[in-house]
Amino acid sequence: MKVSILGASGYVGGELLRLLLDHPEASVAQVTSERLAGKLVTAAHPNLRGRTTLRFSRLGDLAPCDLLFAAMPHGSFAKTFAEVRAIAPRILDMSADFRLRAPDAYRRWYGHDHENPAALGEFVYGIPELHREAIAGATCVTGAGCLATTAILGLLPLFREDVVANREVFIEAKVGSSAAGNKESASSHHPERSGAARSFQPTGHRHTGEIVQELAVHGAPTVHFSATAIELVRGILVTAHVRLAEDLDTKAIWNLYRAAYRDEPFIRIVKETRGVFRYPEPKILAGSNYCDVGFERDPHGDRLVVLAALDNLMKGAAGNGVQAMNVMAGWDERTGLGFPGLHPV
Amino acid sequence: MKVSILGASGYVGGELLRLLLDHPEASVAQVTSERLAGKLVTAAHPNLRGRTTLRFSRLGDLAPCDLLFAAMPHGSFAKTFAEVRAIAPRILDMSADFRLRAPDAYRRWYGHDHENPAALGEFVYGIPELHREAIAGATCVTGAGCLATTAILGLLPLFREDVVANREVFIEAKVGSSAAGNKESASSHHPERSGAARSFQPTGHRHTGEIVQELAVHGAPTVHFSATAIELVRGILVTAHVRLAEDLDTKAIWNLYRAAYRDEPFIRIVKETRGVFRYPEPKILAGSNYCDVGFERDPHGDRLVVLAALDNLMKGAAGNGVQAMNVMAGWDERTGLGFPGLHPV
Amino acid sequence: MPKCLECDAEITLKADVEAGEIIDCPDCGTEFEVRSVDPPTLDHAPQEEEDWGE
Repeated sequence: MKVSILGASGYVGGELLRLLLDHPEASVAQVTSERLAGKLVTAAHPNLRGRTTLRFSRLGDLAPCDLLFAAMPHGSFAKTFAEVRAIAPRILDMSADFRLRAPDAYRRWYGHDHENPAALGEFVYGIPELHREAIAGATCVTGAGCLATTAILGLLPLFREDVVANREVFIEAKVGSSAAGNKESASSHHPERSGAARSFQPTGHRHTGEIVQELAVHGAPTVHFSATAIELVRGILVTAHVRLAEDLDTKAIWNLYRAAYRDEPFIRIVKETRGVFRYPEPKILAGSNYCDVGFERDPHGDRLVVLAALDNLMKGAAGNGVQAMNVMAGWDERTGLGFPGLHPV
Repeated sequence: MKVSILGASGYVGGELLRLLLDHPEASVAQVTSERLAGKLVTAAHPNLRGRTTLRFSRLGDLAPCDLLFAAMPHGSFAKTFAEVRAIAPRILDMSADFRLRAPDAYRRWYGHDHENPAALGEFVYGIPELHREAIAGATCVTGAGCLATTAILGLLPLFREDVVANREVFIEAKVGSSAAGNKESASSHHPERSGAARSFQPTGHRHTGEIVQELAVHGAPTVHFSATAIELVRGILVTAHVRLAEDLDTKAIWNLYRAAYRDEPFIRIVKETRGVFRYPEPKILAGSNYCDVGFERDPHGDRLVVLAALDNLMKGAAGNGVQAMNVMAGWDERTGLGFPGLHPV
Repeated sequence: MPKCLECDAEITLKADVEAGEIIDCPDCGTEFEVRSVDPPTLDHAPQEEEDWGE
């Protein structure tokens, strides 16, 4: 299957390229970057040295292919969607442009009207653990926000069983620097960013809209979200608090999560009573497509703390994109996504 | 091919297990740990959760297999070698016990006589870039020290061409914390180790013996070695200074390194004029089997600075071990060693 | 098949398991002592408190 990447000089584009170069079924046709057109891709992705002699093309040079990934800056793909639509029968957009189905939700969380509201309904929200069947038949799929993906996968079983009091959840997400992309800024300058524990968005984080949309299984949830930058390049850890609507003990919650995730190749339930890594932790997931989910029941009341971790560039972006591609093409979902992560790392 | 690991609870044993579990030709028979016997291997190697239900065996339970890796603490394998010798026709020792061929060199660098000097000659020094043919026919192969490997691979072309004045080199190695193994100590306690730039061995580092042994292509070299612990878990960067015996300019040195390493699958010459990662750097090599080599010619004199980087647990240990196994078994050397490393990371 | 006392996972006992043996749960790693083999019953194994907190 011939695959091209529109906007491949960024971190997500580079991670897609790394995965596709070693994917047994896919062959990389073109990868575009207006800024780096003509340059070797290794200029932006040094880890791929010796693996490819591919050079960046321009958007205008894109030839038809079987599947087109779009990893453009937020806001750009919506403008170019109509233009590139004909290039490939299947499109997988990694940007935030088509994640929210409702135009008014988009206005609320992105502060302006959507460029192309008509096309909003064309895209399937591309997390296979949520919408596997719809993705299989879709021609347009959108990736999800990395923080949203982590929170959603951690909380989904509880909202599916409707056991959350008032459908209300308080979520605190810790995230690494690569989630902000490869454009440097004053706050990403090493002496300022190193060792950070920085509350960059205590309220109003855009990914909240996706969490509300995807957890509305039995009715709209109330989602309180905050995000903190921590000393990591890759990785997200979500710590979510809910109050249980029913008196479920630890065993009942284990069985609820087992029932939901037993057959999922990329979700592991991690809650152990010994060892250093007892709960989900992003450090050992770097480069893998896993989302580890865990929890702890507060014995003094009805509170359940849900924990979830992933690599924001993998299950939070490119890895999930390749997983969705595998679903769309009918291949084993694990194809090309076998790297288990490193320890120690 | 049935492969077992003797001493698999450590970082090198865990990395071997990770590679072997996904190796298309090898199947893992038993992995031993006296301390964790009976426990799931994921208790020591959490990154392998969901990938294996293997449990640690005891040394005494080791059944015959085709190839036995030994990843025991330094000093232990020499004692058990005779006992395990019959278990497998091929043995690959990752410890330091059989790296130095000369008993007196061992005494000099390890401060005591070797346990089993007679067996010293049986082991081939297992870096394929140095001794590919000998490894192919060997039954006993020893891995190399991670710092030694980095320095040797960086400097080898110069010593093969005998262009180093007085065969003298000054080497400064920066290394991550995982090279000291998984046993905690006062100096590995996070508040003490984090952010370190710690001269832990300005002189007398044991790996010097191996560097002297392997660079003695045209006569014994004079090796001045120092090691500094830096803020990394995985990774080594060697910075070596030599004075050139001949007036070689940058192009001549490029061609000298190309001639030496053009066909090597795991060595990349990295010396670029643009981009963030212009010289070899360990960060983007974590998990990969690459050793990146570079240099810079001092325009004001006859000094050449040689740079080399690798992942101490991969090309510096387990990855090199699997590469040597591939050579011994006659498989493509890259088998099971395809991970390119991550960026950003 | 006995169930883990912590997480309710099914614990498969080896055919030659004996009373007094220490086994661990594959899902949550908790250690148990086999109190009896037939019927198979488990007790929490004595656990030295690991120093793990921050």
